[in-house]
Amino acid sequence: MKTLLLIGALTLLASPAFAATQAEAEAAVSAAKAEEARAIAAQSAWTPTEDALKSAAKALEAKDWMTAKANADEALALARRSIEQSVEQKSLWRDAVIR
Amino acid sequence: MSLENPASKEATRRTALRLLAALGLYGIAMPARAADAPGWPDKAFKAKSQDDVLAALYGGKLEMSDKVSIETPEIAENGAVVPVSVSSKLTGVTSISILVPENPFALAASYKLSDASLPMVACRLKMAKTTKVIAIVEAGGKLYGASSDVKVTLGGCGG
Amino acid sequence: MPTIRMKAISSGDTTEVQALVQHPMDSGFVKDASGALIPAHHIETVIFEHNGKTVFTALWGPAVSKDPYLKFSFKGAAKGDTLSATWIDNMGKSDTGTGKIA
Amino acid sequence: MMIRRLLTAAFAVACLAAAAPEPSGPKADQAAFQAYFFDKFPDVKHEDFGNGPYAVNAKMRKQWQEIMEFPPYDFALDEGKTAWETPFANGHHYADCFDNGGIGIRQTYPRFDAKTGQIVTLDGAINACRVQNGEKPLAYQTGMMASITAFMAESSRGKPFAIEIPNDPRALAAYEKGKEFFYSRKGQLGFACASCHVTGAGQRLRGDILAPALGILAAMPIYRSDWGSMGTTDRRFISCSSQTRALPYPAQDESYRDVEYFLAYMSNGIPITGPGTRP
Repeated sequence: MKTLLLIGALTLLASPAFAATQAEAEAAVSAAKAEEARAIAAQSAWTPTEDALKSAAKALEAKDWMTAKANADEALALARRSIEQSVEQKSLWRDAVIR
Repeated sequence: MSLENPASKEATRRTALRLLAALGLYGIAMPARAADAPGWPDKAFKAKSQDDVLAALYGGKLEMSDKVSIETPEIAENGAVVPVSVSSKLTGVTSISILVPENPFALAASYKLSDASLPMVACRLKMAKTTKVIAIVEAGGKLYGASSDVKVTLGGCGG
Repeated sequence: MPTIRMKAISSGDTTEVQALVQHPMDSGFVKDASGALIPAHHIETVIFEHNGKTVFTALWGPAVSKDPYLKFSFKGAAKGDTLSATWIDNMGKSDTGTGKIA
Repeated sequence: MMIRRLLTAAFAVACLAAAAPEPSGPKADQAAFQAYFFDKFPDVKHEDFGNGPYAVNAKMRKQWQEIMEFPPYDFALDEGKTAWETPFANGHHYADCFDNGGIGIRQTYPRFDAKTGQIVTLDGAINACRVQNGEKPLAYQTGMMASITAFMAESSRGKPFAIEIPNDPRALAAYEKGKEFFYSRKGQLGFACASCHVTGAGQRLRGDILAPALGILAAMPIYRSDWGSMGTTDRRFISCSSQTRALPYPAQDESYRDVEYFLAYMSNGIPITGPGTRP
């Protein structure tokens, strides 16, 4: 559900009024890639992040800056959330242990 | 799954495939291959419905009988591997066929028995979805049947 | 590696045969990782022979499970006899295997 | 005398007080873990936990028994046996790398290796053996690796898991890391191993019965109908990761080895049933 809302929000952002430039798209993709690299290093990466990054890379190739930026922003948000999850779990996992 | 649902491209595509298959055009996508094995009833195995299988394989009428028993699981643990066994109290059984009507092709397997055979067979079949399974036993030129229901659910995070 | 494994056990006059054949039994309805349909590739017939006589014949379509299994029984064989099985698939491939009745 | 007894009692009370809030350490973990499953499935015989979903669901058990009349892993077993008996190019065999010639030892893996300070799985030891003998390592998830581990597991059937955690801080650290991994929620779906195989054990998820974590490794490697082929512990871990939408780690990643160590230790006493078949 969260993802749906997020996609909705991103779609709004991606409307022509907010059309992205090549520079913006490339910056968004590299920011997302950097965040995902951190998630992978923390062993907490998610597959949907990878999918969004792949879509972003494809859109960049097709010079569809708007889609590239939207996908990259989604990937960034997912990567951030996945890192947050691993940080939360650093203490939360103990609650699940069978005692 | 309805044809009218525009969101379901996948469904439409699958329906199109099925239509192609139904029209017999499906074969053109296949690489050239050797002729069917001798004695393999091509027509019966390509039939979509129980009636068409009966017509192609036997040409006779099926009568349900308590002298035929079919055993299948109530819920298949995986539709890819469903154990099915058929046996009969009839004498002079010459063949046993197993139909899965909900599959793209209704006939799954057909067994030719010899004079030395006992009237029983067990095998493992694929089932695309929840379905009836029908056993047809041919004895003395007549066809006797029995059926059983199998619930098929999707596989996933298990084991 | 042989593609056919057989267990044939006799008790009295009856021999119960179980066979497992290694074969993909591709139905022709499944797609590979790239989304292309994997062509149908399945065994069509398996013939079991004892003393040169056919005792059982299986005719299979694509709905028979991968690495097919079959069980049947017949009369007239003795312990130590040889049973042979030959399969032919829709691509013209075939193999024969034998087993001793125990 | 009186004073002495009082002191002893006081000491005992002190010990209890110290331990009472949370008994910890692998031994206590194991006792609690096993008690949880024995309690959750009171009708399942302890030695049956290695049969996964079939131990806890009667209807599935019947289908399984039919399939076990001629199990689909038989071809893999044959292949594994042949490979086991075939010498490497240098004339040595797999048997030369293992205790007792590799027969009946599956239940002692994974092990802690004091030299490297790392956990060594059976699969890892097989590849180490190959490399040591000038052979290329095998791919971990399926194929020959599954066939050889199937052969080794079969020779160990009925032998209870006997995993040791030696008195070495690095071994304990690996155990603790494995434990943390097992209970940590991961992936976009936020599932931990424990979500499915502790809390959800015995329940249906999309048509499958979830196997209890206790004894879950005893059946490895497995032929899954869903895969239509054999798979090793790595293959199962990797598919579990993907199913929760977590990016899987490479086969034999330290995290996977540690969680295997933890899980196998939790299952001490449960007999090996592998190779197994699963839906």
